[in-house]
Formats: sequence, C-alpha cells, structure tokens
Amino acid sequence: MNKVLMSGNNIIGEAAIRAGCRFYAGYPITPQNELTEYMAEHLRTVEGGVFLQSESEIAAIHMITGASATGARVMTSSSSPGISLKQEGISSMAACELPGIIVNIMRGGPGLGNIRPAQGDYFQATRGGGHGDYRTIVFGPATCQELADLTMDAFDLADKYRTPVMILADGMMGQMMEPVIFKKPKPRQYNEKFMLRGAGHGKSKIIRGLILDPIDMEEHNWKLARKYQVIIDHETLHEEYKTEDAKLVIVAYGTSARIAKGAIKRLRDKGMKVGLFRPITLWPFPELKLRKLAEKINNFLVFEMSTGQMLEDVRLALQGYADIGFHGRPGGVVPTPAELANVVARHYEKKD
Amino acid sequence: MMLKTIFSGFGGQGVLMMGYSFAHSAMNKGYHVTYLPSYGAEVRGGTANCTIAVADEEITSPVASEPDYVVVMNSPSLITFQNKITCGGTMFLNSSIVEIRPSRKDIKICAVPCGDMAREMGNIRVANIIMMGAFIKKTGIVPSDVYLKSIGTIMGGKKKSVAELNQKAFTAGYDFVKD
Amino acid sequence: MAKKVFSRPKCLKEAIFHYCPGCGHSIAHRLVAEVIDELGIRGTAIGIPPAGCAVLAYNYLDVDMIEAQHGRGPAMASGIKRMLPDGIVFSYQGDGDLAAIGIAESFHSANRGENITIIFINNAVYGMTGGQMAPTTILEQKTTTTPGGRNKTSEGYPVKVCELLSSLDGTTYIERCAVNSPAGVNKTKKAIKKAFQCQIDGLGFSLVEILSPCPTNWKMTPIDSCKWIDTTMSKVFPLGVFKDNTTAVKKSREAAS
Amino acid sequence: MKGYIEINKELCKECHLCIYACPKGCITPAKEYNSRGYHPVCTAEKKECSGCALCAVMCPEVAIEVYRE
Repeated sequence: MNKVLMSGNNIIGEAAIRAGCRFYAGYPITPQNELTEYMAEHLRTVEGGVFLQSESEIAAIHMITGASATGARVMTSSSSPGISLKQEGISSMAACELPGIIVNIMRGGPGLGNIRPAQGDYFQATRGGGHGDYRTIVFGPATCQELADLTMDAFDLADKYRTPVMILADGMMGQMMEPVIFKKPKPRQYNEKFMLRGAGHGKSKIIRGLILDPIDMEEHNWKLARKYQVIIDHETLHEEYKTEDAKLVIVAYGTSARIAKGAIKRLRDKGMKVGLFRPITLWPFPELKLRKLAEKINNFLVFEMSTGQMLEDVRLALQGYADIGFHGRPGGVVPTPAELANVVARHYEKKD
Repeated sequence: MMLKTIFSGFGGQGVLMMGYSFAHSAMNKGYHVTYLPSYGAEVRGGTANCTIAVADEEITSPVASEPDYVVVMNSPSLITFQNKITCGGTMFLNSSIVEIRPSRKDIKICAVPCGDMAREMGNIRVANIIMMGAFIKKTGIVPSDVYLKSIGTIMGGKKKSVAELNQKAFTAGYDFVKD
Repeated sequence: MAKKVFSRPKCLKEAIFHYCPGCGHSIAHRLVAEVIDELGIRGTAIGIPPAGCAVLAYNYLDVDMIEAQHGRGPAMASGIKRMLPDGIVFSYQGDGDLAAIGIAESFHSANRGENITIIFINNAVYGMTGGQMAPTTILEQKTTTTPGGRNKTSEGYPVKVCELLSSLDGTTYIERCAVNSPAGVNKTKKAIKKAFQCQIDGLGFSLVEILSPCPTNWKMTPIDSCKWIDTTMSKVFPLGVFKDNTTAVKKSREAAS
Repeated sequence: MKGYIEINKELCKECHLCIYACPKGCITPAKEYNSRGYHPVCTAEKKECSGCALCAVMCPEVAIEVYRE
C-alpha cells in the first residue's frame, strides 16, 4: 500500500473506517474538528456507515453506547473539556461492558484552558475518569504511523475485552501531518450473543450497570477487576530507545517522547549516555518493564507537558529504588529539544 | 540531514498549499517529513503559516525554533520570523509586496517578485507556485520533477489548463534564481 | 362457557411491580406490553428504561432492554435506531429524566426526527428520590424542595413538553393522555399504539405524555390522586393530540415515490 | 351481559382504584391480609358483575382477570 501524507486527525478517522467503524457521533471542539469532519465526509460513503453530529459531547457518548449495544464498531472524539463531559458515558460503557473508542486530542486545561497541545488529561484517562471502579485501556501514540496502527488495534482490544478504549493524543498529534501506511485490519471477532438486536423468538436480553444488591454489585466489580488484570498481564506496550548503555533515562509519552528523542540526540552528540522509556499503553502502565530498567540504571527524568501526572506512575513503578527528576511544561507550551536537553544535562551531571 | 522550513503569508496566498506540496514531494523523494500547520480559532484571512521538517532520519520535534528556511509572502511574516531563522539560513521573500528587508547580516536573502511575475502571467494566484520554483531550485532538497509530480497528484482532477499554468509558473520561478 | 376478556399481556413478565399502590407506572408498563403484544413487535423491540422509579422496567417488560444514564435515553435510542433501522426502539422516561437533565437529548432527537417512540411519564414530582420538585411540578404544588409550594419567581414555570416538542418540525406524532380513569387508560393505550405504529411505518418521532398519579409523593390516596389529575393537573397540562402528521408524512412519501 | 372477575389477592396492593372504577359497586375491601401485608379487595356478594373490565383496566397490578358469559 502507498504512503500517504495525512494529518493525525484524518489518520485516526481513516484507520477507524478501515477497521470497520460504522458509527461515529461527535461534537466540534478544537483541535480535533478535522476528525469529526473526516467522519462526516467519509462514513457516508461506506456501506452501513452512520455519522451523527450530536447536540453535546454527553449525547455523543450515549449515541455510540447505543450503537455499540447493537453490535456496531463505534467511535467518538473530542478534546479535553469535551472528554470531561463524556465521562458519564465512559463509566456506563465500562459497567455495561460495551466496546467503543474514545479519542482525546488534548489541549490546555483546566477549565476551557486553551487550544494548544498539552498532556494534562493523563490522570483522567488512566484512572478511569468517571465514577466507580473501572479502567479504560489508554494508548499514547507518538507518531502518525502509530496513530494509524493503534487506532486499528484499539478496535480489536475493545472487542476482545468488551471495554472502552481511549486514544490519548494532543493538539500537535492531531494537527501534524506525517507519511503513513495503513495496515490491513484483522477480521473482527465479536460474539453475537453480546449484541442487542431484538429478542426475536428467544429470551429477552438486558444490558445494564445498575445492580441493586451489593453482593451482586461486588461480584460485578471483581469480575471487571479480573478482566483488567488480564489486560495488565497481556496488553502492556512500551518502547525503549538507547537504554542499553544509558546512565539516565527520560520517561515520556506522546509528543513529549518525540521531543525527548530530539534532546537525546543532542546529548549523545556531546557524549552523554541518555535513553528514553516510552509507555505506549498509559493504562496499563508498563511498570514491570520500567522497574526492570531500574536494576541497572538509577537516574530517571520524567518529562511531561503537564505539572507531573505520569510522574506518579513512575514513582509507583520504581518504588524509591531510583532517583526521579521531573521537567514539565503545562498549559499548551511545547518545549524545544534544546531546552529539554539543557534540563537533562543538569540532572545527568549532578549524578555523574 | 534535518532541514526545517516555515512558509508564511496572508491567508489566501496559498502558503499552506506551498508547505503541503513541499512535504508531499519530500515524502515521495523518500525522506522523513512532518507538516505542522498553525491552528487557532477560525478567522478568514489574517496570516497563516506552516512548518515542514525534512530529514533522512526520524524527525522528533515537528516544531522549528530555528528554521533553516523561511518563506515570507508578506511583510508581517517577515517581522514575525526574521529573528527565528538560523544563522546562515535563507529567507525567501515575495519582493513584489514585501518592501522591508531583515536587518540581520548572518542570513541569505532570496528575493523573488513572484506577485508581479504572476500578474504578468495573468493569474495572481500562481505567485506561490512561482515562489516554490525558486525555493526548490535554491534548496535542492527535492528535484524539480519530483516536485512537479507531487503538484500533479495534489491537484488531481483539476483542468489541464491549470496544470499547464502551474508548470509554467514553477519554471518561471525556477529559472529566476541563479544556482 | 365463560370467555376470558381481560388477562395479563404476554409481554409482561410474571413479576410483582415494585411500585407503590396506585402508581401510574404500573398501568403504563402494562399498556406498553399490551401494545407490543397486539402489534406483534416483541421480537424487534428494544426498550430503554430511565433513571428514576422505572429504572427496573426491564424486570417487567419481556423485550430486549438497555439501561441509559439519567436523561440520555433519546441519545442512546438514536444510536440504536440508526444502526438497527428495523428495530422498534422506545425510550421510557420520567419528567426529570426527559424534561430536566435530558432535555437536550429529548429536544434534539425530536428535532432530528429520529424514528423512535418516547413514553413520557409526567407525575409532576421526582418519585424515586423522595418527592422533590420536577420541571413539571405545577405552581403552588408542595414538594420536599418547594415546601412553600412552587413559586414562579424563584422556581419558574412547569415545563410543557408536548407543547414544546410539537413546535419542532422534526416531530410527527405527539399526544398527552392520563391514566386516572378507565376511559383515560383506554385512550392512553390507543395513543401508545398509534405512536408505535408511527414508528413501524417509518413516519418519524412520536411521543406520548402520560399524566400519571404518584399518590405517595402527592400525599394523597390513589383515588384522590386520580381526581387531582382531573381537577388540577390536566388544567395545567391539557390532554389531547398536539401533533399528528402521520397522514401528511405518509402522503408526501407516496407522492415522492 | 353477565360476567365475573378473578382477583389475584397476592398481587393486590389495596389502592382501591378498582372500587373507584366499578360502576356497579361489585368490589369491596377484604378484612384479611395478604402475605405482603395489604388488605386485598374481593368481590361483593349479591352484586351483579357485567364483565365490563373497567376494574381490570384500572388495576395497576394486573391482579384482575375478567370473564364474560
């Protein structure tokens, strides 16, 4: 297949449609509007495709929940403030065990914040976000190619575990264009018994998250927890870059990880042995892999476009066995590799 | 090799098209490439810019804090970007409407009266393609035939007369600058 | 030989209702079940219960059902119906669900002319949470959050859903009924049947508002509740057909094809 | 027209809407309790039921079945 030059937002849309997404509902918000527009333009040309511009982000998440219940592959997207509104529905999808993809093209926050790229929604994404004991699988892609690949994988995982999956990117990833090659999607595997299509002549089905008996509700919670444990055991993804000989490792994801790689090139040119640990799944967080790295390296620096959220996961993973520094640029600032390189160099020399 | 370029000008001058066509041709040449538009609340007109990084290795940050090339199609863009350009870099400017010149002495300037040239050709809208002719020749990152092929792909179904005009405009810009 | 002329509808499960004595929800549930039986749509029906007293409607109605978060029934119904155009999709909602927290979803699904049916129970009060003010609480009506009676200057006016939605071009059939007398119950059933038929014929959005007694929170006997609907509530919420474009839509379809 | 009704006393919640609906006064409260603590209704003696089913139409609990001869 040919390489094409597309923006991140459009890539997500194209990958979703190729993966069999046939229902999308969304509400415009910058910087993800191109994705909504892409789905409006292209879903109508595929058989069975439905695009709905909803009256709100809340309505959108419930529209895709309904469509998902019928057995369709579904997606919605928004940016930070809109994702806050969707949390009610995400919690409900997790409770009802309905698959679906939620794309968050993050912008500055809290509140309305601004429309520049930021990473302040890490907590919201990785801790469930809505109420109740649940998790969502969260991908943190760092290249347009990864956006294409992970969007397709997200649909497979959502079906496999019957759970909502979030793609957590930022305004930079959404707006940026890079060449991509779309891989061939896998054939869908999703049992018809989970689809609500009318009872026919059989027994009627109920999909619900309201379980009034606390003992039954407890069991439902443990059932979800066991499922999440299986996901932790099997679906964790990460990338290590130049860690073999590293004396300091930067931990960063998404756009931050790109900047970190730029910084690492500069530092290596000056003879400093710096590497990168990049979680690709933000939940489940690749904590065992990171801990393993701490067996030989004890100098880490977390870099995020936030005031320090993934930092907490890194602390939990390393459990005090390594030094952890932090550099953050919240609020929509995208630092340069040169700036980060200076910060890293200071940490490097302090320990050296 | 890692080269970053900012294309900037009025909305409507086709600066995003310049960046996109350049990125597209660099991709076809086999380079790693990123294209980053500036984005904001929707306003018609105003200024627009985009940043293109071209490299023979993985591109990390698509942002250009010190671009190697800046293409300015109007005066406000010159003021905005003249201090960002890297030492020894080149500024391409549309000398038909940009009357001021950067005060810096450590950068090269390539002035192309692309607006006047376009008007002579009978269509002001090809000023950007004329500038691209000059840009492609001067930078030498992408061969002219690869660039023209990309323009053909991007324009796709457009009329033959438009394609011919683009070809003519590109050649005019290409021949305007000396090696 | 005696002939059975009235018995439990097939589509109503053999469960004892959890509702209070004299509650209108039970009657409305039975009517929905009777209509589903009579139209023979049990196999294709998908229902959406609300948050509120009727949240357990799936314990009674023997059709496929999916629960919606508070007020989101119409959004969910839109998603289901778009992916399953042959399904008969209905949302069963109370006044808080439809006219307060879910007014945007109701309004816009109606405005889009979604081919769905909404059964809207108006009992002028929040039942499940213990009798607080609803958007449909009438002026001077006492509730636990309007202990001095609903005051128009601080709480505003009761929301008239049928009047509001029938002004939208997207809606096809809208009627308000009451289940406070045998005649009213029969009329309500006819309205529900017409609403479902509207959907089956693909004619667009239908809604039946049902004035329904809530003796517990009104602090009245069931019989007095029924009388109060006649004497007071139906004066604020007049009964009748607010919109019936079924014939017009049918004709324009035929003309087009 | 003659008829009769059968009341499922276990389902009855004593709302008395059937008593209110019956044009002939055929239904009265019973003295005993049902297992859920309500006084169910029962058919009154010496009253003639026409099988009009208004009671059943009104009954929220679907506790009444109606027969006509």
